[in-house]
Amino acid sequence: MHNNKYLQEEIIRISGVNPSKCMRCGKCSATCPAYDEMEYHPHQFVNMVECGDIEPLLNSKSLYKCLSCFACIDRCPRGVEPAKVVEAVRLTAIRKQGANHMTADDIPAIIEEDTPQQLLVSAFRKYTK
Amino acid sequence: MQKITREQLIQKASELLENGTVSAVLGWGIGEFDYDVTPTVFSTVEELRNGFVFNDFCGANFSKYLVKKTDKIEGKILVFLKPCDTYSFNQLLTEHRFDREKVYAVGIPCEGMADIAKVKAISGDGIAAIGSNGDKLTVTTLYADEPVVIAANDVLAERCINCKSKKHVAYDELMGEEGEVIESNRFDEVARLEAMTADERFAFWQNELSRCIRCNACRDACPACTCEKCVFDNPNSGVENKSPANEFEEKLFHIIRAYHVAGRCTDCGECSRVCPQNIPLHLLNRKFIKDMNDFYGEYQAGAEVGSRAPLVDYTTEDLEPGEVFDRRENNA
Amino acid sequence: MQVNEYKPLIVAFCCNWCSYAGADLAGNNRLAYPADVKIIRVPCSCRVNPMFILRAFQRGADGVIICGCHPGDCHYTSGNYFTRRRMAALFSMLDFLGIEKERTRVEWVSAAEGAKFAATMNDFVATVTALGENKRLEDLRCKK
Amino acid sequence: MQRVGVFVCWCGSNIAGTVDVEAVSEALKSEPGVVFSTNYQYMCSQAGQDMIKQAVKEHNLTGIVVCSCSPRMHEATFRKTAAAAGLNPYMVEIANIREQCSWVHKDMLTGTEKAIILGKAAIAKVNLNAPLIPGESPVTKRALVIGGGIAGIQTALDIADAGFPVDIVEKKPTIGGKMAQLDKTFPTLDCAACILTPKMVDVAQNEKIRIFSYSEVTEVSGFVGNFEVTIKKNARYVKEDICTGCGACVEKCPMKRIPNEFNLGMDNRPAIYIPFAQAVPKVATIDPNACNMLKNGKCGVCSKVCAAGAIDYTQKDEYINEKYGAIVVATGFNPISMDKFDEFAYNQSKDVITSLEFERLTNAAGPSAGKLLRPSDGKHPHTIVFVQCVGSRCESCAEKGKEYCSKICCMYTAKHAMLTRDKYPDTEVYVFYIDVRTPGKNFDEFYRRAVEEYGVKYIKGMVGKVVPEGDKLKVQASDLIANKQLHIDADLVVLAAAIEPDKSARPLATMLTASMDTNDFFTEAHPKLRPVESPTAGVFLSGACQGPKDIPETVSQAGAAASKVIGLLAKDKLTGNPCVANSNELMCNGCSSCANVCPYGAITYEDKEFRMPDRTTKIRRVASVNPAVCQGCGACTVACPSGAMDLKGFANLQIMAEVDAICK
Amino acid sequence: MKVSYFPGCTLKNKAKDLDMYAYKSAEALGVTLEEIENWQCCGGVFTTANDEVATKLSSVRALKYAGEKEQPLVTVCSACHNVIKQTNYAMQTNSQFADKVNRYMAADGTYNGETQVYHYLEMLRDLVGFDTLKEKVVNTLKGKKIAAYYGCLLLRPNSVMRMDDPENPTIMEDFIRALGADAVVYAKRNECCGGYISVESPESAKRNSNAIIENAKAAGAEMIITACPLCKYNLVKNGADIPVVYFTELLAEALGVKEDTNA
Repeated sequence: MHNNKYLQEEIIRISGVNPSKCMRCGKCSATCPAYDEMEYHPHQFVNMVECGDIEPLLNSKSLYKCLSCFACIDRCPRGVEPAKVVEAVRLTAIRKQGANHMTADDIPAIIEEDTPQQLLVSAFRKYTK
Repeated sequence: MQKITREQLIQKASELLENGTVSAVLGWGIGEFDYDVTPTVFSTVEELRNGFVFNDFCGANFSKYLVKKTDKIEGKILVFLKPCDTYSFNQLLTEHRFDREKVYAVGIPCEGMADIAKVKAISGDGIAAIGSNGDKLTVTTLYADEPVVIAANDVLAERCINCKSKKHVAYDELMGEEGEVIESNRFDEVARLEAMTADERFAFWQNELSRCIRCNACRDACPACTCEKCVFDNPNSGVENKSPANEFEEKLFHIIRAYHVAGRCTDCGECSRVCPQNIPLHLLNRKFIKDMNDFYGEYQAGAEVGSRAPLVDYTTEDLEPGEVFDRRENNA
Repeated sequence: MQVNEYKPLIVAFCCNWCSYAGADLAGNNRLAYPADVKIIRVPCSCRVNPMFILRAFQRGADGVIICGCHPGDCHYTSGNYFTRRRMAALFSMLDFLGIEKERTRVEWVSAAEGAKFAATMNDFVATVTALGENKRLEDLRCKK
Repeated sequence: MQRVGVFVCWCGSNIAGTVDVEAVSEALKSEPGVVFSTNYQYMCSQAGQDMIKQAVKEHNLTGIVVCSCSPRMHEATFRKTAAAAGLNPYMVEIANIREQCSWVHKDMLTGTEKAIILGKAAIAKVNLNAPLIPGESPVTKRALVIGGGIAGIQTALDIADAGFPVDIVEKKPTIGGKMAQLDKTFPTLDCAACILTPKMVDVAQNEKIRIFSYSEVTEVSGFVGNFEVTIKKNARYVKEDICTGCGACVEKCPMKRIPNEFNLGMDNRPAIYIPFAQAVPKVATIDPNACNMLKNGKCGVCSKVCAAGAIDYTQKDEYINEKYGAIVVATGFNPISMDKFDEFAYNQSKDVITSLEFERLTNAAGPSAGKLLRPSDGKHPHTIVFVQCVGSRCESCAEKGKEYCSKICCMYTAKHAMLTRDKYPDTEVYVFYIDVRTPGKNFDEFYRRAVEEYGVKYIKGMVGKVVPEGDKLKVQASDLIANKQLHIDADLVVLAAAIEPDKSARPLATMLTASMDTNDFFTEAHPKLRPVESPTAGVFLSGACQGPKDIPETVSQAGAAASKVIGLLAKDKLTGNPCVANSNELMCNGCSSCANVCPYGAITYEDKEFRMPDRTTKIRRVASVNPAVCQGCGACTVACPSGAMDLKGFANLQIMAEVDAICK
Repeated sequence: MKVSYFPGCTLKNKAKDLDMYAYKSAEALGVTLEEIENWQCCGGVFTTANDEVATKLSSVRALKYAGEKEQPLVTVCSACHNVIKQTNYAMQTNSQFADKVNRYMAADGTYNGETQVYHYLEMLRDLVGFDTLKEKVVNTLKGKKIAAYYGCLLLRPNSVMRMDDPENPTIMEDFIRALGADAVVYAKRNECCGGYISVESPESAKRNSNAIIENAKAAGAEMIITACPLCKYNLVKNGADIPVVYFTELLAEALGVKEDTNA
């Protein structure tokens, strides 16, 4: 397992999360509505950041599956806030040049008559830098 | 100008001496100068006639003298109490400092006393005589041809300008009319200092306290300072120092003195009256009074016998020491 | 960090029943705080005479902290309530004289709060260090 | 000035690791009064103590300073050493250079510097020490036990067994506590009632024990050996001495739909009730909030049917004052409220229950007569999910839950799971756990049996959400080992709720001036060496009021507390604390400031005659302190403006000398 | 009573109903919604990253604008409310963040989180009062079985949002009851509908939305109300077979101002 200390510190800084508070109860993953979409689950995000094992996360589609519904944040007994870790890793990934997960070109395929602006705005905020 | 005259007081005292109600009179005695009035014990009518004075300089608060004098005299002692003096009188009773049975207290009205420093500031030094006439003082000096006439109100002592009460809270007999507790502005100066920055306050007090010569007059005149032995005179207290040994000492002395009388000080103002350096020592006491009023509710020491001072009392909901400052900042 | 690092002198009066034990607990758990803090054990925070505090400042202390039991938890029922009033009045007076209010503090630390004890001391030392040497209490008399 | 000996302890490497002990003993040699200074590996050892005794003789020491661990640890040890060497034990001062120096500072230089300063302060103080002789006070030979659960019962029985009278105060109508509500007990699966009720009967029949049930302590004053306690006996509107417990009133009471607290509200009881069949005392109690007669004067059925004439609607709360030599706190625990954990749908479905409710559901005397039936529809549940650590092991600053491990849940959940599988083998049982914690005799074996013999499915992971839908509870959980999210349709969900101290503990602690931790558990005098004593002399701790405990632990702690109480009550006199206030009459003004702040009323005034310098005499009012009543807090010393009041052992001059030494 | 009002992008387009009914109902309740001048999009999602500043400035401007008028800031859209409330909280508690923001805002003066942020529902509960609301109901909805759908944005993170108990909220149920209808309580009312994931994996949003509808229906719901355009979109698009309406529409109906709006 590769320990990327720089990325690890960067993610801890951006998220403000202390992953060593995690006691491995798995409640975040138990409560996650996007669990089945994810290759790495919320508890794994926390655990892998704690170990410095960041690269697999950066390249994982799981980054774009988190709904930011904050259920894991509110239900974590230790106040670890896994969603903030996911967010920090996601930002680390898309802040690289050309790494936007979604572009304006994708929109026509998505948009329908009743698509609310909110959907596009939110998706852009999440998937682009 | 006082509404009550020397003659009336002498007559009252003589009466009480002669009918045996009292065996001595604690009153103001003639001093070297007209403004230099000394607390004196008179035992006969003749002594009264020769030595008793009552003028605009009779500020001395006699309450404290009762602690020592009541022991020395057989029978009762007559004491004249201005309204402010009666608070000290009660406070000392609260602290069991003299036997109430040995005192015959006569309340007298007071229109405010003059501050000799203020008089001198107008008349100049070398005062030979001061006469009183209506609301005017006539000051004869050695160096001026004509006597200087001064309005009594212009030379009123600070504590009288900010008089808190014309009401007597204790007496056996009252001369003249009873007054009322007054809504005074006595905390304004404290508030003004509070509104300053810490640096400004520090500069203010540095200027004031640096003049202290540790004459102990404030302590000796203070009706709350009646300790059998003052900690500053007691070699076993660990803080004995009869004169300041270093720069810190006055401050220690004045803070500790103010702290020791906190909750017991009636704000009679004797400390500042007797200070030869004109240090506004009463502001320290008033600060404590103001704070305790703010923090724990209004309390006037001596207003009633047996009341419990804020510092020997508590509630479970008192504010925290750290909150004192938040509170002030919020109020500001 | 400066070469000539300023080290404040802090006197901590600790109640035997709570904060002194809290300090012991901090020790047991190896929770570090600066050595500038020197503890004096008193039976109750209400034993602390304002004179002791002024004395400490007079002799060169830069900060004085009094630690007692949480209100309601005094071993002697009411001692800390008196402390609370006394120190509120005293600190307000020191502030009135223009002396930095940050140099004095009262904290309630129980015997179980080792971590709070260490955190309190770290914070207090940092505050006093930022203020620098205590001059005002010594210098009030001397006009500069 | 004393002749002071300084003894610096290495405490192995505990002190010597961060403090140069040699340098400390050397530096302290030149302090005023010091005639001897040395250091040694373990001062508290026999050899160390002998070294001190030897030095006292050789150097004619009059004062001793030990630089070592906290005085809370070994002050008593070194005082005994001093006494053995012929010194007054109060001529010893400890400089705490371990807990408050070597253990909190990392750098040798600063550690050594600070240790020297602390040593100097102790020397400055001991130079002003004076021999002190403690006073004596009598011991009231009666103990009070607050709380009538298994902890209180065991403590009371053990104390009574030694021949001392004991009173139990229990706020509920019966003793028995939580254990009376349990079905079976781990790890042996005895029936709780079978082992508890004989003890309850023993209590009832023991001549030395009085039970104040339906009562609470409202006021405590005094001190070790001499507590004065006010007990409020709540009106139960039934004459306890006349009621035979026949139950006729209970049967006839028309107000039948009051939630039954003994069954945790899962069934109802009448307004007049006896909590359970084996209640002690077995007398009825009228619930004043439910009784029509008490509320609006209409009814009176119970009074009519009571053959003994025990009903008394006019009964009033009664206050009893009693003296005790020792007090044992046994206030126990409760499961925390599940209100804030509604991701588990406790408030949304009757079929989500706590483990204690599960106990009642499986108890033969419970609401379903021991049959495991769903509270919602009375059907047999086929899939049961147990969730561990609900509210335990949460972050300290969390808004819900407790920071600590509740300790008993792993074992009772294993018990529940096992018993369910044993009685109803067709039931699927899942246990979601974070860790299984089973340290205890035969505990882990018990848990393994649940898995291996009974086929309970233990899954490492947590439940995230319970969704009641139709007659199912949809449980969404994680399986961390399989790295899967599980969806289980359950019939019953059982939450292992964290336990917390009873709410009555906090006000009681205030009354007793006994300290508590941040979770409201009582603090013990020493976590290892004095686990059943509170730091307040004469107050002892029994059971879960001190921390989560199972029954075996509770019973052993109850016995330990009893033995401490017996040790105390066996004494005729107690030596007091000699560090008490005393007033210097010559300086006292008699102003009453000191008496105003004294919490014990230890200060009185008398008029005394004094000879004055001028040969006259003067009568003055002066304070005097009753040393037997004074506890030595020192509040009076600061209230006194003249400095007449001082505290022995912590005198003004001593503390100022410490201040000076530190600030030098 | 006058309050500042932040409508948000969707309320001026696809969710015009939500906006219009909010205006009409407020008027009927004696509350004037004063729309923030030149408001800009809130961003739709609050980025929890400590180092994101620029994306939060529009929220700060709205907050500051309300603050200067000494009015509480009211939002209707759950997303706007979440973003603005979280931004305000960050301004109050994260001094480093506030400092950075204030440097950007230098020209407009500083802001430190003084404004109070209310969701429209909170406004009804805390400023108007459900009892007052009850009195103003003209068309009682008696007998209707209505389920409230909170979604995630109104309640979480609870340490910031502080609207209600995040696991067992009652504010919308109390609202429904105030209008005279029966509130249907179901466990999935605070579970996420899928949000913007419908861009990325529509099946996921469908699964989540369906589970919510099923749960509500199983509990007896005949109608679902929501405060969020995206929630409504997901629930409807994924085949809700009971009506999903904005809570303001229901409110307008009960207050008898719905027809007005359509006219």
